[in-house]
Amino acid sequence: MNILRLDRRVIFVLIALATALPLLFPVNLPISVSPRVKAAYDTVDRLPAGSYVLVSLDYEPDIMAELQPMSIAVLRHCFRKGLKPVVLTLYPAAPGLIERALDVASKAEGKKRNEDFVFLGYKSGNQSVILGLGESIRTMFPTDFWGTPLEQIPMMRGHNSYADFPLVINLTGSSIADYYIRIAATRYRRPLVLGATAVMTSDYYPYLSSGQVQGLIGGMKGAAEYERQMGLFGDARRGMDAQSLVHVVIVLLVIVGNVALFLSGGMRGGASGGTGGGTGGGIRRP
Amino acid sequence: MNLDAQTWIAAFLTLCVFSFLYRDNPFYRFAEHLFVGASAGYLLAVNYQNVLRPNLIRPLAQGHMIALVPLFLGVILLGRMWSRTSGIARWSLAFYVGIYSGIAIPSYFQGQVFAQLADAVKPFAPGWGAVNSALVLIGFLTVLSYFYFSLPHRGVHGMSARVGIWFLMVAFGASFGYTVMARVSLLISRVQFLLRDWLHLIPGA
Amino acid sequence: MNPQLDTRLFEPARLNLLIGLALFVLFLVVNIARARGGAAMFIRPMAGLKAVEEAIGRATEMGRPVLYVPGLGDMSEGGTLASITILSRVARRTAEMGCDLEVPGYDPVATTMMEGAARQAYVEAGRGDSFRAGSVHYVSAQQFAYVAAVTGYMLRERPAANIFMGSFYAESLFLAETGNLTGAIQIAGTDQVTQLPFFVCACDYALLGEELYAASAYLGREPIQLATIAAQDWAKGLAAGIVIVASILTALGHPEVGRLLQTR
Amino acid sequence: MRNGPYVVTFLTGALIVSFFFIPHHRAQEAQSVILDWSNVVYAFALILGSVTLWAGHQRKVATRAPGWAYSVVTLASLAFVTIWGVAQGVEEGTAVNAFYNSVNSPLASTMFALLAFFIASAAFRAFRARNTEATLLLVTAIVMMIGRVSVGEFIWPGFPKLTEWLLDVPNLAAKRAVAMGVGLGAVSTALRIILGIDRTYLGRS
Repeated sequence: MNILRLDRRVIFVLIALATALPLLFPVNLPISVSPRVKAAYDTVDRLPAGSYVLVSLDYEPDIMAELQPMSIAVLRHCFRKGLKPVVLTLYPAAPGLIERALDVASKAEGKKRNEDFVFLGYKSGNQSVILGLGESIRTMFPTDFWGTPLEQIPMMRGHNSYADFPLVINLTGSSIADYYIRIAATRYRRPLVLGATAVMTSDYYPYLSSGQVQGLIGGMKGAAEYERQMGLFGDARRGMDAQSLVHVVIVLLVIVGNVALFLSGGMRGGASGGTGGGTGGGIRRP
Repeated sequence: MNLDAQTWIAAFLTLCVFSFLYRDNPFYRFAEHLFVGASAGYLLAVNYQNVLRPNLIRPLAQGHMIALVPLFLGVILLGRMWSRTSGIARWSLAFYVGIYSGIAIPSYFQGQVFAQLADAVKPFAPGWGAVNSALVLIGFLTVLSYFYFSLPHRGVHGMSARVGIWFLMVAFGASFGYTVMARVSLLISRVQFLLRDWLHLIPGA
Repeated sequence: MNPQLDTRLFEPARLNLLIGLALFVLFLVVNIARARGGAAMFIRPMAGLKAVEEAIGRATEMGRPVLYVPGLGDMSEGGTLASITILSRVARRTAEMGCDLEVPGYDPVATTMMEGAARQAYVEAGRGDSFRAGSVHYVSAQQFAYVAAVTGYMLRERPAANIFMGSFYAESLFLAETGNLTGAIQIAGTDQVTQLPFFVCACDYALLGEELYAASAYLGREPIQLATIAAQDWAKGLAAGIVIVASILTALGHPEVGRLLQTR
Repeated sequence: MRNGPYVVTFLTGALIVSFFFIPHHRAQEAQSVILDWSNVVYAFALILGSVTLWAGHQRKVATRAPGWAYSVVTLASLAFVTIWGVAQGVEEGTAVNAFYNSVNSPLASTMFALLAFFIASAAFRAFRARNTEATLLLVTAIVMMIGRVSVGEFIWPGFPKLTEWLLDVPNLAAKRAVAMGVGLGAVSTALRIILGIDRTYLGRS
């Protein structure tokens, strides 16, 4: 028996099972909603029906796992409240994903393109586009994603810049969020709801306390909380069972490893691995 | 392309990559080589469409002779292909490194040095929060002392650096544990793709 | 976009930054003068750096290559600039030992520079003709395509030592775990704080944050380079002083000091 | 002439640093022109790099080196994507875009998803309580992992609060100090280059 040198493929199999089984057989573990997600939900929920919302969805397929369920949940919430989202993206590989999210959300809530929502598509230029939206949406996006001139879309009449939108929502996995905070929230003083990948989220806590951001949805967990708040059972909540199980499996593996180490007498420093950091400056593997 | 065919191709490539977990094999090797070629080509095409066309070809076609400057800098860089002309490329590299060092200096100074300083001198939180503020301050100073290179880690400085290491270790542990969820999210999404979009074993969103 | 064109020649909101920068340059100049004057520059040893030498030695003994991964930063990232200098030292060592060096590049401009730096290091070691054309080469500027190629190399060529120096992102753990599987000695250094936990866990040695920069100056052991580390230390001392004084003043009811550090 | 490139680096570097402090519109316009030029240089470097990539794989095919068949895959995908992307563009609806969506995207997302496995194997191997530092790393990582998922709340309702504390106090303190040190190190490295103290980047140390 040598658990300490367990073939890593055993670990891989455990992780694969812990991910796939809960997706096939969901148990729907309860989750609690954090105040940050609650604040995001309430900000959307408080808007009167018919309000326009500018929604910038800026992520590419490699991180869609965290943000696509979030987009669907937030869009469904907008539709359910009778809000009118105007959706755009600043990433070239994103339109396909957004088209799918809009399709799922609008069908689920029975809404129609160009009457209940508009999809402007992709525009290159990151920061300069975000700045440009403060002046004129039509200059930045002369047509919508499918090539219809904005002039011919009745829903867009009289809506051309931040001033016409009582809420801006940005869901992203990159520093696009910083630009929206700096430009839409700070310069144009628009209420802003932010969604981010889990890794990014804690970097944006300070903007919540400073009031520049009204609500913050972090990663798959945040999306699951949003779904829970809406009473939905979407991809994020489905994923959370798998999350719980994988986390537990890793923790158990670590505990087993340490028990084995203790039993083999390695705790007193007899095993390989050296003294750890702090002596010479660099760090040996702890 | 047919959406079904796209799903099958994507599923095949997904499995090719997953096979890496077992060990290196021809499927992974195929996916790897395909990926390298496709991404290098994609970057070339994107740079042609978004950089060379608007910033070089169009201005030259319209007679803006100033665009000869970047053309010259670019062409001499290609001198690196042959050893006899390789030296001339140094001029455009010198230009390039000057620009980006010039960008780095104020942006690191503002974004990392001053921004952190400004955050570090914010007033202590009231009540029990002050304990946390004090801990942050102690952590900041001890970790900074770990990075003080001109003194050996002995005596008071050594103790402070050691406490700094403890703070670093706690931060690393927290950061590691925190990242697990993000990575598992990505795996869940790939498994969902296989089980739902490809095999239709679980219901749609 | 702005109807009123800005005609100011100085941004007053950045005066504090300008003063700070001037002060830092002053620290640099003073320390370089000290070094030129022959003052001894003590820089504490870094275990990770000694390990680089050992790793190259082991690779030579085993007759296997050294893999140097310069990170996925572009030229505006300090980590990439530091990595070029470190590569030049590593290449000098592999040239002297007669060990094969493999450097897959991510940023094409940085790769071009690294090729020149490595070639020069071989020439300076008197081994210009043993520099293998194509040992420093561009792979892909797409993160995971790059990772696929580098991990493929690790599995097939089995380098004896993997040296990761520069700015790394999510790929850090991918590279380090694959390298661990192949049994290579692994030494990493990055300025990306979010990736440090993974390098610390999966590599034999890790240079943390600023140590990467110190390493780029330290490896040359030239007094003038070391003087720049001393200047950084002075700046850190000053920063610590400012934080302590400002915290005391704020506690006494004078929070103004903090505002002097706000920038735009 | 030998020192010419270093003068270029110094001048462009100093110019870009000064633009940071000069809000005058002409300075800002000049900066964006120079940045456009640097993008052109980048594009040419990409061409240079891709040519060497091509040549390397071509050599493998020509000499029938081991694994040469895989190099054919790289060459074919590189040629296909480059030619179509340059001729037709890379926007939604083009062949290259469809290719990107069915090849590059699933490959990139699956590669990224493999990190979920590696984070588990790294945790198992590295998180061993051998000494104080390693124990701190291990304990915080475990607390963090349990506290992030719903199971944690069942075990002890205080877990989510504890994880937030770990992120907001020790993690913040350490990150802040590391960021400041990195900022200073980066500034000093860039200054060494602009001032000509470090000359390795142009191939002369």
